[in-house]
Amino acid sequence: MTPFLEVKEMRKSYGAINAVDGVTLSVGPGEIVGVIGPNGSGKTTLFNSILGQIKPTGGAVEFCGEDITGMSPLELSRRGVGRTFQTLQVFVKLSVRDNLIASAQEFKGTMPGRLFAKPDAGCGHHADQMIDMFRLQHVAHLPAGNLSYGQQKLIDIAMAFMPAPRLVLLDEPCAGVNPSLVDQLRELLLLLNKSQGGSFVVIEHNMDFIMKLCPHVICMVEGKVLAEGPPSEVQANRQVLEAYLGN
Amino acid sequence: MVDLVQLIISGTATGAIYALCALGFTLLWQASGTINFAQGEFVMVPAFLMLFFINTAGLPMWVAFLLTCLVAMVLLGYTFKRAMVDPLIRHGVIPLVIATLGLSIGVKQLVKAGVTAQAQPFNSIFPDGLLSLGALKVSYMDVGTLVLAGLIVISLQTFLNRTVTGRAMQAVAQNTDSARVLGINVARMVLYTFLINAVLSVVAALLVTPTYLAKFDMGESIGLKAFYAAIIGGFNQTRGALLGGVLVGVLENLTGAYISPAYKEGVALMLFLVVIIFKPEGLLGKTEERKV
Amino acid sequence: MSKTQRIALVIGLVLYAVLPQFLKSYGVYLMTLLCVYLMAAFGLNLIVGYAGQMSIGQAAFYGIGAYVAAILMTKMGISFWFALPIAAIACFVVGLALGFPALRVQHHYLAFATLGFNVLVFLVMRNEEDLTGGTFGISNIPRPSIFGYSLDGALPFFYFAFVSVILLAAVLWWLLRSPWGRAFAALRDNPIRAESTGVNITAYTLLAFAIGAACAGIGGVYLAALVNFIEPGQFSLSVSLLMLLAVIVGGSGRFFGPVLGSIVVVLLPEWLRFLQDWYLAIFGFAVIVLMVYLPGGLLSLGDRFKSGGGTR
Amino acid sequence: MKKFNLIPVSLFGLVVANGCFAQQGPIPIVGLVELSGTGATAGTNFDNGVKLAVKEINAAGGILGRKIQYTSMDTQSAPQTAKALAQKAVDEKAYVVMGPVFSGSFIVSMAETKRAEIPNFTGGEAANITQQGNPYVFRTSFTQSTAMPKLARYIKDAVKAKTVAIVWVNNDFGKGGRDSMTKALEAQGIKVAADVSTDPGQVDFSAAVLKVKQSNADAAFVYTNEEESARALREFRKQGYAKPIIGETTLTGQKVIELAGDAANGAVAHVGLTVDAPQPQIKAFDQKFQAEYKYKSDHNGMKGYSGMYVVKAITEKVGKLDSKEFAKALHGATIRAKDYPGVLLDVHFDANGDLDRESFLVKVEGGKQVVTATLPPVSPIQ
Repeated sequence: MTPFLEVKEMRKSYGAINAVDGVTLSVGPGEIVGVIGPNGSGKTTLFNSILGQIKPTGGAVEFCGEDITGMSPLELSRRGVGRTFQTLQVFVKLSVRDNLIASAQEFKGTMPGRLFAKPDAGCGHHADQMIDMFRLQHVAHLPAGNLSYGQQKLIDIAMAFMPAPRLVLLDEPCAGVNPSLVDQLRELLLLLNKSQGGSFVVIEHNMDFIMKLCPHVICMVEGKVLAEGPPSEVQANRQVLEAYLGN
Repeated sequence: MVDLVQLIISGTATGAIYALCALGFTLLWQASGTINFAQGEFVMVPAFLMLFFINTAGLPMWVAFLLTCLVAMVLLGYTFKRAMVDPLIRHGVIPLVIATLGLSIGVKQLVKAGVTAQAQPFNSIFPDGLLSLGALKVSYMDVGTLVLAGLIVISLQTFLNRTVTGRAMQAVAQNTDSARVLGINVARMVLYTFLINAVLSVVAALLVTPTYLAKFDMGESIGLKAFYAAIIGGFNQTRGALLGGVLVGVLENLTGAYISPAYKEGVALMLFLVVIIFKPEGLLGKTEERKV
Repeated sequence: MSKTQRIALVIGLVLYAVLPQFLKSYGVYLMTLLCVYLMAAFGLNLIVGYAGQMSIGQAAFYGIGAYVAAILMTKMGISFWFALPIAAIACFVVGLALGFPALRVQHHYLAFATLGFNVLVFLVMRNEEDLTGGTFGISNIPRPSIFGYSLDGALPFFYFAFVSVILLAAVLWWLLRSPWGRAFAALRDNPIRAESTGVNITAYTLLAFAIGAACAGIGGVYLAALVNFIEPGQFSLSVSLLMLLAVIVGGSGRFFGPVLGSIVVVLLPEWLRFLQDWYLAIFGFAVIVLMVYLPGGLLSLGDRFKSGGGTR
Repeated sequence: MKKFNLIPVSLFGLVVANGCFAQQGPIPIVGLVELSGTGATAGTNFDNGVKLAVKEINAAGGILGRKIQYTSMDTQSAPQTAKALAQKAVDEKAYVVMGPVFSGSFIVSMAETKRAEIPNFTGGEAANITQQGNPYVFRTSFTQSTAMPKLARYIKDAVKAKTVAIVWVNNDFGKGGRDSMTKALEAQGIKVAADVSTDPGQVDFSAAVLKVKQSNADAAFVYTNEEESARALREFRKQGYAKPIIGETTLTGQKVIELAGDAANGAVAHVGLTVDAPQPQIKAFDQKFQAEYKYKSDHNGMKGYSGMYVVKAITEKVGKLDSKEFAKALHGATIRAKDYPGVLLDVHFDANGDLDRESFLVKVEGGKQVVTATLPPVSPIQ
């Protein structure tokens, strides 16, 4: 199987500190890969480096055989790479429905064409489906900024899936989400994985969530990959346990 | 050749005053993320305060100056910080910028309506006359301005680099969070910055008002020049403000004399625009990476 | 828009249309000036309130529009109806040309660039005497006629400007309800998120900026025709600053924010003339208080009492 | 966009029409004056002069038995504001409009008073104001094309300068003066060695003065507004300029002397009106003005004051309040100070609205204006 996303020897240093220190990983089509590791182990920096939000110091990223190193988030989104954010990143003054439409409309038609398109840019129906799926019907018309942290988190995730991306990088999707919703969220992600066929890379601290969602898990410590493999294996790894306990 | 040197010297003297204002401007920006659009009015107010102390209270110049420094520190330093910057900065830069614009208009009109709309004379602390250095003739006022502004800048730099408090202030300017971790009293250091800005403004007023005359709108020009100077030199660099100020002053003089007095401001303005577009961190500034 | 709001809008418009019938020419002049000012202020609201960019140079475009039209009409004898689109397009293109390099580097630098640009435009207007008339300005700018009907009189020109500003507002309303409007709002609310969801933030920011500039240009053309005379002082940096304050005080990012703000800046000083210079002094300090307690502007006062209702 | 708030249209507190010009009650006269902006000094003086005259006239029973009701409006030194306020003055059915003082504002605003056929007095000196065939404009001071030749003759005969550097302010006033002066100097065979333009409201004159020094001219002619004149004089002093500094009217004004301090000493100017003139009626004005406002009037105060008395004199000559008749009667009229001391000097108006009268050469000595010579009118007043 040819890898879908391939990250080679990714490095990002701030002065003498190597936040990401030579990480190599690959993700296949439709695969869900989990990334775990203690706080400050460089997971989010790795994401930001892959996604063009910050400039990596070294290394390369390939997506579908194309070198995408250092591409801007805009260019990546055009190639079908989406992401969610660790901290809340919704359009606070737009309604939930507009948030979802805004995440998809730019992939419909041309820019001048969209000026004359219907106000919902033809994404309204899809947005309503997504709202149903994430059970946000009762707040669909409220400004996203007025909602609870957990709800905004769900919107954030729904937004990432609106344009049916081929690859999604999820940064701590469960953080701050009501525990009762975590199972539901996992089911949703599995469903989306099946229906849209995209690949996921998930950063998460919730072990239970990762174990049940990801067939393949990577553990990062101090900017390096410490262990890799099926969740049960990684979990049993002595070094991983030490890294977590020592933290 | 003598003309050129003379133009450069008097331009540097004017630029030194711009630099004082620009210095305060960058200090505020570094320490608290404040872009102060009322910086020019911060020069105008002390000018009127000094006039009040001299003419109405009948005090000698130096007493008036010291008293004005004190009042400015309370009014333009402490009160400005507590009443405007502290409650606004959490909303982000834009509301604060808008508020300082409001402050600029408010203070200007207050002086115009409540004090006087007309220009008032203001005596120089330096004598009239020229200092001859061979063919070169430099006015005492320019020499005095350069010496005084230079002293202020050098002592400020010494304070920032050589004293514990100064270094703490620099640490706050570079990274507020790490400074806090290091146990520095961030709030206090930021307050010091505001107080220093107030004093710098008073000195600038002392030097600039004899030529500008004390008038409610005298700050418009100097505020704008300080703004150019800060951007040209580098918004996040103290040395940048100095370079920017002197550059703006000298360029103005040279343009006025050799190109056209009508475009006196033009060359400095073009430099300002070029810097914004091609070197936004300023001539001496460091690039800041975008935060996610 | 709810039903009561629609009714309120219609009543407001009708009142505004009827009121000049009872006013003398100075009153009509002020009400026309408000319409003209609003054209530029609506444009600025698009830039500041909807696309989230700071522009401190709207008066430069106001001036470019006025000067382009005045030069075309007085020196080349071109009709108002051709001068209007030419001035608007000129402002659009200049807006793109200024915004493109400024946005390429760092986004908040657009504010600084517009500030410098305003001063530069002012210098050119004042010093390029052959073209702009220097400090003498350009006088005897004609008012247009429509279908052979002259708009020279104070009332006909008022109705012309009134209808024009409503048309302009309608176009902007439509623009903001299109997917473009949503993209503008997205890049205002969160440019980083917007970029990762495929919004070309550079292109949209530039467009918002250039469209806003074109609105100011249109306003400038009307201003030239209204006053019959233009000179650089009408387009100085302080005019830009006051217009920015007007938009923010009214409520930036709210469609009718500039209306309220422009009334505060254009009409109220006239009404409160007895306050003289104190008016602007109070206004300046009121802006500070407003920023502390009501950063969303006067129109956001309503939100204090009720929640909900998605705004864009 | 779900929100909409009602525009408070009903709040517009604009003046609503209130009938025709009354033939009873006070006479409305409107002053359009520069109370702020670059013209604040000139406008405030002019306004105070008018107010003083109005107060005196009303105390003495008014004009034709009716009191004057004077309202001043601030043009902010901006032409478009002046134009709008001129409309307002027309709306208020002013009998006469006084001002603006600034030529640039006046040229724009006079179209409104012309349309309404209301006589309009200006303090402006720009030559082109009276060259446009407007039958309703009248001056309260010399036009530049009268003043500059007088001064050029002085520069040739008394200063004996072969070359002159001109520093002028780039507005209608300064440009007009510079053009008239250049022409007048040429006529006297004097060369313009440097032509230095400065901005209205300019604060820094170091480059301008350096340029004058570089030119090595025998004298400097400075033609700027009050505050700028003071800043220029200070800069001349600062840079140790030792040659004669000559001006027209503004350069030696009271405000300039006050602002420039010692730096004003030695400056020479031709002035149309000065409170230091030896005439008793001017001395009397000086005292009354100082008693009223606690400062010394400059020429603009005298312009406003004498202009108001011209209104009184001509209205009494016409015998009724009729704006059109007033304008007709003033063209070609001569008013003598012995009949109306308030006009200060015998004055004659020509068919364009330009005036002619005696003028003075003054020098600043020890912080005071000193009259060194009285120049006769261009053509003797009959």
